[in-house]
Amino acid sequence: MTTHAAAVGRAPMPGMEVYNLKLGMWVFLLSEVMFFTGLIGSYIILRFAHPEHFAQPGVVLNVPLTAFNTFILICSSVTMVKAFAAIEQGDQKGLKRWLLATIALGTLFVGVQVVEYTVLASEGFVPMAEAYHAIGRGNPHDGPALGGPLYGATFYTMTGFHGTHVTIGVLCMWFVLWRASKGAYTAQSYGGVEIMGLYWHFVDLVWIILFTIVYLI
Amino acid sequence: METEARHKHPPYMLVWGVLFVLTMVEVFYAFMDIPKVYIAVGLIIMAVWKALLVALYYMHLRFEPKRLWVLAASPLPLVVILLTFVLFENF
Amino acid sequence: MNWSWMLPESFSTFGGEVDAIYYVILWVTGIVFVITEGLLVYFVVRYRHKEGRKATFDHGSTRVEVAWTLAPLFIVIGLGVASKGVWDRMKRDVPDGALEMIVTAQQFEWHATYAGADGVLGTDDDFTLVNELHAPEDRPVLVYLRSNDVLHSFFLPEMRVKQDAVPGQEIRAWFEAVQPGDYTLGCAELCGTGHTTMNGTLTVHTQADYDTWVAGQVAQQQ
Amino acid sequence: MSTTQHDMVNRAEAGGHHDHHEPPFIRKYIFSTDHKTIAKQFMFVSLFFLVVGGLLATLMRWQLGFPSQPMPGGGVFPDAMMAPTPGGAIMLPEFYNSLVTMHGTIMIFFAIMPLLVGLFGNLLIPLQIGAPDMAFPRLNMASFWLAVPAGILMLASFAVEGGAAGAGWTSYAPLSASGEYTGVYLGQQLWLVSLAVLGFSSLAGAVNYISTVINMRAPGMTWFRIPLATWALFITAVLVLLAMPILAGALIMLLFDQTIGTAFFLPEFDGEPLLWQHLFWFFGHPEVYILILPAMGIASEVISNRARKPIFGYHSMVLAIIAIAFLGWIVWGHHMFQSGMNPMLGTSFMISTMAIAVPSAIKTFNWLATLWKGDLHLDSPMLYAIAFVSLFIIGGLSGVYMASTPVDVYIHDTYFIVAHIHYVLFGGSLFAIFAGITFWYPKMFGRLMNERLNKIHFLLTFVFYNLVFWPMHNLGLQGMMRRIYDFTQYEYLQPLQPMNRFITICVFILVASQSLYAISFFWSLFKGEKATNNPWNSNGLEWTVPSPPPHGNFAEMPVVYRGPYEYSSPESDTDFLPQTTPPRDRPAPAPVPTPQGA
Repeated sequence: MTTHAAAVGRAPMPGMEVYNLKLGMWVFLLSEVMFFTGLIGSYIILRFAHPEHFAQPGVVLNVPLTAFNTFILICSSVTMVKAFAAIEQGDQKGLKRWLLATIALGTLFVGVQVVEYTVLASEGFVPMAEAYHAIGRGNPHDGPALGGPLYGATFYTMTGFHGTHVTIGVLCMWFVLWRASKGAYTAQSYGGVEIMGLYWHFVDLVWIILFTIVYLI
Repeated sequence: METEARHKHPPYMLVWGVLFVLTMVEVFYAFMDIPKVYIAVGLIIMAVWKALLVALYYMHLRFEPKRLWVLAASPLPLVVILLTFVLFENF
Repeated sequence: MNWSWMLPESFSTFGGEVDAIYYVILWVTGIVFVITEGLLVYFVVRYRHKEGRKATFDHGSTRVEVAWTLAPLFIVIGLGVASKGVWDRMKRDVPDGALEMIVTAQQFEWHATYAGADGVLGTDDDFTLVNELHAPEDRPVLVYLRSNDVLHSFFLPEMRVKQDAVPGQEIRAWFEAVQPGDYTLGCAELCGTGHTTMNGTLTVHTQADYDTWVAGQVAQQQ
Repeated sequence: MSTTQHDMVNRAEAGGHHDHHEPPFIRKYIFSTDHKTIAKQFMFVSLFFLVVGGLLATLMRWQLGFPSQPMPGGGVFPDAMMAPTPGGAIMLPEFYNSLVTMHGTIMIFFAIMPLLVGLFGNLLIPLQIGAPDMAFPRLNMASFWLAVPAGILMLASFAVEGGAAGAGWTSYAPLSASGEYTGVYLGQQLWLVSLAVLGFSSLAGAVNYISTVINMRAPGMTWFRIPLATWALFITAVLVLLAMPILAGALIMLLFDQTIGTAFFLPEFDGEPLLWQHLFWFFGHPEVYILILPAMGIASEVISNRARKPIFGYHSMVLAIIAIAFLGWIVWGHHMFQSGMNPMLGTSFMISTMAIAVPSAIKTFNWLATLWKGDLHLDSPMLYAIAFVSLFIIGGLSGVYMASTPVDVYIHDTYFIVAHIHYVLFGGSLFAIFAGITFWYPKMFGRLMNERLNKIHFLLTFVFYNLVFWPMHNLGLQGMMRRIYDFTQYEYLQPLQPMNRFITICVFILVASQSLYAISFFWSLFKGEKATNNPWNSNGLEWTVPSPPPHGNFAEMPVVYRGPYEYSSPESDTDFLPQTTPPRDRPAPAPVPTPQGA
């Protein structure tokens, strides 16, 4: 085949040295970048136009809890690369173990987020403009409202879409685990694990940005 | 499919450590008593740094062919364009 | 039927400049239009298939490409520079000493609030009219444009003024009429079911007439 | 693993699911993963929507030509659309606004875009680059089957209480953000959901096209040997990929405003109406190029072939496509000159907008130069393609007026804009679509279209098209606003009545004459002249395979030796030189079977 390509008188292959699945996942992730750019851009417009709608960091939102959650997601990225490294060596057991760990951490992340949402909602921090009355963390319920409805709307939209991505990731990970349990991946063929990893790390990457913008600034 | 570098095992745990430390630094830095601008700029630099670490090591971008770099970087100018124009709107 | 490519007459100070740019563009695009479409028709007739005709084997020429990249580039740069000055005059540099009024748009009416006899907005002698805009001649009029519900667009065709009214914002628009008379006020942005009925008149008075009119309105209000 | 083996693996993955025995009917025609079948599915569905959109336009034109007069046959519409009066049914303004909105939405998202991207993207990309199928055939199928429910939702919105969305195809907030302002609640929400679903469909398509072009090219098919149609479709896919998510985000935020009560765009709670416009046009301007770039590619293909002459300046054509695509991202503000946006931004957007005239001019001059000293075969695809060029010139030139900010103050939101967009989208894109369908019809169905019917259709369409849209420039210059239910409400617009009536009558003829193309299309399916593999003596890879091509396309992996437009080359005895012809001094290597054929 190489001789054949040489006969054409040009470099051997026009394509990238990347297999289809991986290329497709990267291309898809580019569109995800734009999706979150749209959300972050909206946040910036709204925040600069109405700074009074946004409370100081840590007043309404629970930063320590979310920092802990960020830590969980970073750990889940490590377990994911461990799963990938395992199958690269043909280690089936390691693959399944690390995948399961990633699923557990991902689920924990979503669980913490649900708890966070519930507490915030009980403190009057909701996306609905008319019902918005955030009193801040641990303040008495008759306190003055902190920030404004744009805060609630942007917060829930941005973190909510990220949470949805994590949830979808966990579901896909169950599928990968099921395939792994049937021995679908080998040291030579592990495309499914690799693109799962790409998606998962991307979701982690988005969280790193969102955590900074939404919670800390 | 493989390049030599990846077989040498990328420093996964080291990256994890850096990410962890940076997150801690971010959280403390955010509550320091300095002008908001410094906080924002510092935090964004750290966030981008962390994001780059994830992309380069966990997503293996460091070990991929150059063309994939180009592909992966292609939306970034658009991100910059949208955000700059959007910022302009407010000044 | 009016097939004219002329703009209707304009009656504001910057109207003439806008029209001038329009006519420059009309000439430039007109010439390009005639040349390109003419060539197209000529080629189609001249080189249509006949027995024995063989096309020239020609991949193009860099020199020609560069030429017809640069030519339009210079033209559009010229148009851009010409447009920028007028644009800044229309939208950015509001002249001093303008007569101020507030125009509030809502479905499907224009509410114009005038300063009254003291010439200051926000005082007791302010008065508001619906779908009636009055302005003196030869004096800049600065409109603070507001909206109570959705987007509307404040359109004075004869003054070459168009500015969207955005709820939650106050946008400044200005013009200076050069001739007394009745002109059209319309809404150019789809604003709902009654969009089409959202029109009124702009009456331009001489300064003396305007003062009399304001005095009459103030008297009527009290 | 060597890179060449890699390519074989990629091709095997794409073609691997193909089996040798005949698939059952439902797999072959309904849930097919074959890119050619999906292309045809997209074609039939979007031609249906093209008809729907055209009929909506006819209704709209009735109201404009004969304002508030009873419409013949209007009685069949429900009372919520047409008010019954003793003299007959008269159109209501609510319904008129829905027509404006739905005509725009359906034409842009459900007719032109799927025709260009869904039909030609699917049909041409694998065939022109020498691939057995798309990189992800099942994702491709999903792309089509997401578009169908999106279309059904969009049509269903006519039937719900309150009628279909009535805030224009741009759905400017806050008019679109709360039903209080329009009386349209569910209709607007369906509009949002439908477009969001369609966005996923387009995204799936875009991922596929990009991966396919990058990874699945035949040996020898270098970037600068790719036919311009595929180049344009590739760049278009990049635009879809990066623009659609922005729209999706905006749609979802608007949907939240409508349903759960957030206030992103509602000023009563300090939301920002201009935010919607920024997001919409950051998507919307690339979208405009999504609608024209493939048309340019198709026109280049047809013109070069029918002129029997290499396309003039192939490289600059490719670079112009890329330049237009990039500039498309930094000009969105020119839709917002009068929106209350910072006037400083207005100036910078004006400059970037003017800059787009340059690559567009390059393309036009190159098409003209391709015709120069050619051997023009003026059959119907060529006529459509030439019409494309001539009308695109008009649409491009009228764009210069809007780019100039001071002039735009006057013509913004008038019929001048309506004329401009139709010169680009109807005169431009749709004529190119006619050219493309006619040109590749033999490849799709194995028969040629009826030449005589097509020529009559071309003539009628070209004449009445211009009679409809040319005078709209003049209407706009007289100050007639767009999206206006009854312009006679304005005294100064009343003299425009005769011209509006003239336009309306021409629209009726224009719409009616489209039936000729439909007749030609369906007649030729059964009675058309049988086509050979290469009825147009074309150079592209798609013409080396049978018409229609079999499952898997290429029995042997094609090898490419030259660019796609070597017409009338002295190297050849005939006036064409297929891309697969090896250079004279080098014999062809032994054929390599494709993996799935092995």
